[in-house]
Amino acid sequence: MLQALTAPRTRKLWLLLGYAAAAAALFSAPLYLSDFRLNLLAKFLAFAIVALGLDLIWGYTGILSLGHGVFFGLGAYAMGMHLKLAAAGGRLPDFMDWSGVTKLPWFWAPFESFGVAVLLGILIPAALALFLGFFTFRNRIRGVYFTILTQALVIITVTLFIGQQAYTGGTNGLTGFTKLFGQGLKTDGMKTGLYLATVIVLIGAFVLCRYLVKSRFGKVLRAIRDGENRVRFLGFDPAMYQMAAFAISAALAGIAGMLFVLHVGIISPSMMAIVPSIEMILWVAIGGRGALVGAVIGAVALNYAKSSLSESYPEIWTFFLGGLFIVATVFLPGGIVGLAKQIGPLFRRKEAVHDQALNPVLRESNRSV
Amino acid sequence: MWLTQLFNGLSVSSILLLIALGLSITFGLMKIINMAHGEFIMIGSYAAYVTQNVFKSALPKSAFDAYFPVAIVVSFAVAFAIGYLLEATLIRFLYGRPLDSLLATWGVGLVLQQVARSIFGAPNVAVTSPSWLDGGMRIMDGVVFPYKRLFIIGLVLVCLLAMYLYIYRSGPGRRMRAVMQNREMAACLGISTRRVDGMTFAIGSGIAGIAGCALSLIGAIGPTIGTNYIVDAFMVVVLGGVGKLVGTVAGALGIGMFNTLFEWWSTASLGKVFVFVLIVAFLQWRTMGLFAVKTRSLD
Amino acid sequence: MTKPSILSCEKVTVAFDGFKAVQGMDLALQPGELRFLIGPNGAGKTTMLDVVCGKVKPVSGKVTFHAKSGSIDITKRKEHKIAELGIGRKFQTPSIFAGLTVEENLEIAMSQNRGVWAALRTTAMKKAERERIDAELSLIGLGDQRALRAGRLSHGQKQWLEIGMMLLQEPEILLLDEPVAGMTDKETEKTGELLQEIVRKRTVVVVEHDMAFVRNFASKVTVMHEGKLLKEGTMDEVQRDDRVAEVYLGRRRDVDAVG
Amino acid sequence: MRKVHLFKSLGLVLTASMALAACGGNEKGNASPSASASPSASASSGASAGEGGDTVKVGILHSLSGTMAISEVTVKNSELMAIDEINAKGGVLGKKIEPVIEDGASDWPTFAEKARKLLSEDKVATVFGGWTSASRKAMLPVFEELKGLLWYPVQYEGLESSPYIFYAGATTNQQIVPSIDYLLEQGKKKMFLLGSDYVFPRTANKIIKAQLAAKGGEAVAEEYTPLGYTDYSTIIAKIKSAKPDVVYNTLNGDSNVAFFKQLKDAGIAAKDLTTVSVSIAEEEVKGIGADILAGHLVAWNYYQTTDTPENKTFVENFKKKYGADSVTSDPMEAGYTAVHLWAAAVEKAGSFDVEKVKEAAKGIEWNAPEGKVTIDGDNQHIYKTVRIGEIQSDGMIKELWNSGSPVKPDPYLKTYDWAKGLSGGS
Repeated sequence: MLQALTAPRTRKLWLLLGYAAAAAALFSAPLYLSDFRLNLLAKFLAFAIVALGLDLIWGYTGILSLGHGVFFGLGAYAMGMHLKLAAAGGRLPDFMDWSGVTKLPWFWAPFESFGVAVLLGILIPAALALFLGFFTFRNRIRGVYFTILTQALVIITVTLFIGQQAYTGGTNGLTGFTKLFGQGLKTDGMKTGLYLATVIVLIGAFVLCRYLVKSRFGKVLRAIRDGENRVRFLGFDPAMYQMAAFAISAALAGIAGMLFVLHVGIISPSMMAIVPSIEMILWVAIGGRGALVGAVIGAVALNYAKSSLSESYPEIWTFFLGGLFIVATVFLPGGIVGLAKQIGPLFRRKEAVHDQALNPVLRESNRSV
Repeated sequence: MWLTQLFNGLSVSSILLLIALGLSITFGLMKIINMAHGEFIMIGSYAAYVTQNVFKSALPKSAFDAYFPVAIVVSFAVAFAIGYLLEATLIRFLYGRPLDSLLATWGVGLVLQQVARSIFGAPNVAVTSPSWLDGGMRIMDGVVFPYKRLFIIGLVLVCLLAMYLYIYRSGPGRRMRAVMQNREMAACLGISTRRVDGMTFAIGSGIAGIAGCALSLIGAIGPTIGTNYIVDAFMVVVLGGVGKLVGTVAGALGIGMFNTLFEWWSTASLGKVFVFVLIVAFLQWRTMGLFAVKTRSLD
Repeated sequence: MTKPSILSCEKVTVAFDGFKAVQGMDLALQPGELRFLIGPNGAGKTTMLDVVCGKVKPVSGKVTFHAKSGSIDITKRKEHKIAELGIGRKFQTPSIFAGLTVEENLEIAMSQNRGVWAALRTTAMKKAERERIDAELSLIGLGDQRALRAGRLSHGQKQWLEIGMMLLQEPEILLLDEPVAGMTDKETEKTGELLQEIVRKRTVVVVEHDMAFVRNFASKVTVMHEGKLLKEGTMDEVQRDDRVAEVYLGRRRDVDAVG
Repeated sequence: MRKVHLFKSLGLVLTASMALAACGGNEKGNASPSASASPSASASSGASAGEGGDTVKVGILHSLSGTMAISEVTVKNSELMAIDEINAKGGVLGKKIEPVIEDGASDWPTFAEKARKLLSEDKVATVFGGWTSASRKAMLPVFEELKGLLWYPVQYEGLESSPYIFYAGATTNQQIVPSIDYLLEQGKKKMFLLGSDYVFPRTANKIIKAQLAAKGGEAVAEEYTPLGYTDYSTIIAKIKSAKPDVVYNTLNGDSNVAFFKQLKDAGIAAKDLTTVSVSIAEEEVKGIGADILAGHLVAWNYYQTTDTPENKTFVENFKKKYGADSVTSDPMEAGYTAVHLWAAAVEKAGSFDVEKVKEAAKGIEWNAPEGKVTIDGDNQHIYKTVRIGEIQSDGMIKELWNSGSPVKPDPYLKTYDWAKGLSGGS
């Protein structure tokens, strides 16, 4: 019977059914979750969007970025600036007032418009990724060197954002938002609306990434992961592909950042720092790199674990979280999806899926030094 | 003034080198992206703290000043032991998976922080420095070279020399290099790679412990101090070129000197930004660090 | 022998950290020629291929590719540009894309618009492309393995897959580095057949150690030694040469990293 | 690759439904997961919700992990002690207080998340928590939205007066402004302003500069170092060349340890150069070493040595509960006082209702360890006595000067002429 279930045609049906069920569960969440839990879930789903982008660049292209916090933060700041201006209602944002700024800085002005803010929230991270990628990928900086370089990017950005307190709000960041589209940000309708918008954006991002991965572009990305130089000798310029993937990934992080601000109501430089950037990687690693579903599952599951562990064991929860990272990366190298793939054959009674099915992904996403 | 700044630059470099030396082994040679390196520094600091307390409570006051040399040994031993244990239980599953090692050791770091918090409490603790390290050498009016700084510079040189002798001039060191360069071949030649791996990681951790002990003289001792050092340590190793001791030295000197210089000219925050921008720019030029190991393999 | 050459290397010198791997090497290829490059370890054969495909930049010398569109100085181009121009390279170790299926490997290798935009817009293969790949699959005998991840192929199959990829790439000049190394006799035989097939349409340079294999082809042989040209001629001429014999049979040198 | 899709999709549904179910499950009774928690956390697991039954829940929200844990854990301890004291006397309005402890994890969005959880899931009557300005700013919108009450126990940079926050620590005119006046009176006019790069030092220094300009002092330099900065050799060189009378220090956390250790090594003792710190209390002295800090000045509203009968009991009880070598400090005292003030306000209001408690809190007086404190009904800050102290070699702080009577809080410095224009239009 199981064999019938796994026949090629029914396979597709099951897949569709699975996605449909997941989407239905997400769309109906406002009906059965409390405000607080819905807000949490919305935040996790925003994180899932970053995870998708990270999977694209790490899982599929083999480039580990520990700087996605920056892209996430830039998107979040774009939205934060818009909300701050909306809350100030034509006056100067409060923190500028205290810092002795008398006129709205020129680079704040465009964020008055929601559309422009959203556009910039996508374009600025993408542009920064292109800029960084233009140099680093063309100079063939890769592996751990690239990873460390992205950490330097984090330090630079965070230090600048903190230092320019008069223009960025410093360590406090931007908070105290009240309105969006002239509506109260805290009304029930707005919250549900923002949640549903996040679900839709997540599905959109998922579909986009799936398209990218299935296209020839995605195949070239995976080829780059397996052997960057080999791709070069086939006549492709890997730098261009890496830049494109990095920029798309950064743009997704920016979008996630914008949604995050809408749900959480604060963005500060600490959200761009090293720790959140590494956590983002862990979402993908634990979910299963090189599998888009894995990224989404990882982001939601890990953040859920973090939230509930810290609620239940506020004083020692980092023990469990740290332990989870260790166990997951050492003993579950394929993440949750990898586990499913390993368990899968047991049910199928067919030839066991050999490690190798997964190995290239792991080996190459590990290739660095 | 320039003399003071030159000395400060040297001093900052020596501290950077001290925190990076251990990492240049665990990361540089073993390719383990050891995010728990900062926590080994923390372990060293706490070991110094415990040693001090033992001296305070168990020994006569006159013997107190002798605690510090003992603390250095204890710090090394404790960090070495924990490093050995960690290698045996966890790191050995991670060879050839550098990026997985990053994630797993990150988890180790979290756990170690929490362990420290559970044992010693969340607030910082204080270490009284031995009186023979108080004060400084007066070079001329207004220019004082603190003894602690001089001591750290000396300590780094000793560690460096010891490491050099061990890695390049001793039997175990040769075996270590053999294993790190070609694991299979070394195993064929009858080298116990398991033991070499364990020793190597433990030595790297032990040196981090010494760094922690020395840093207790000039910095804070608390559960999260490791986070203050970890990024700098990686920058030093990468800038110098992974796997090269001389590169690590050069990386530390470069970052330390430039940092002091920029900080003097501008502010601490901007100085930090400048240094990191410089690192990014420099890596564009020398993509594998200052002292790159050239290979001819395709990838 | 007066046909215009398709590729000419003049006085090429390559240095690694002061060590000269290739010194003043000359090499000229006629269109459609099959040329074997032989010599002891460390002679600089692979380095020569590296220079032609752009992986290594020479410190001095000129490499000119006389393409249909005109003469181009190779040393000033990036690798992917050189590949685009029509110089293909197969490396010593099979370097297929382990995470991609056999079919996907071929799809990527196929001559096509290799820009990002084109790749982004392509989701399915066109009919003509599919036919080319099908033909190739049957040529290299991997039709049954088309949906298999390339990482799971045997060593020989990987080599064939790579040759298949090279063919789909449709280069004018093909550089092969030890295509039969590590193969069983049977595999070697099949590779020989493939090679005959390949040679028919294009210029090929093969670096090879297996003399028996080289002897199967009646073609010109270039012998390199210590980075220099030692002898050029037919296999018979080369075998009769005293210096060549000395290099191969005389004092064995230590092999350094440049092999 | 082939049949993996089925399992992918199954996994997808499974995880999604698992997460959702777990979320939903947790929502009904928060009691279940914490039942097996550590002793202090298990206090939060009661069968009752909010103020049902004979207990009332309050939130305790500090960083118990991450970089801020070094400061915040002890405040949590003193707040728990206050709760125990009140419970021992029968609780408030006859109900025992049940603390729900959450970890802000030194991460500002987490503070916002946990605040929301405490208010909307646990339905706590009030929350005591926060340390950094950033954490308070992150929580503020949540408290205003859900109309919950927050008691914030730390001195801060002022310029804020949320109707849902009670500020139990000093604002600028209860710590920084009088300490500058004190220094100027001592004839120390040239000041070197050193701080960590974040909001409190920058705002404080802006106020100080305006004050100095108006009163004949001079800020010779203003330096900020990134949070967590550990090498102060260059800064010390800058101090040496600027030759100030005073270093006014607003560094935070680990940086203080590094700065003072290295200052001493550079041959600069307290007798050579006066420093005034506003973020170093007894707890920090313990972590830096009293031998290093002896002779340096600090400005606070409370010291462990403050001579009131209430403080004697407070210190005694604290040592009894947390060990003989534990110390008490200003933020700990403020957290402790905040709990008692809230309890007093609840008793006066006869209700746990936030609006009623707020109304009742106006003008409430209480004899705190620091002396008499009064809640200012206008801005929900607290009248506090200002104290300048000198660190002693035993780690205690000796009071050199005090303001005589509690100072009225003025977060926007509206009553100071020289401060006009500082707080802008708002």
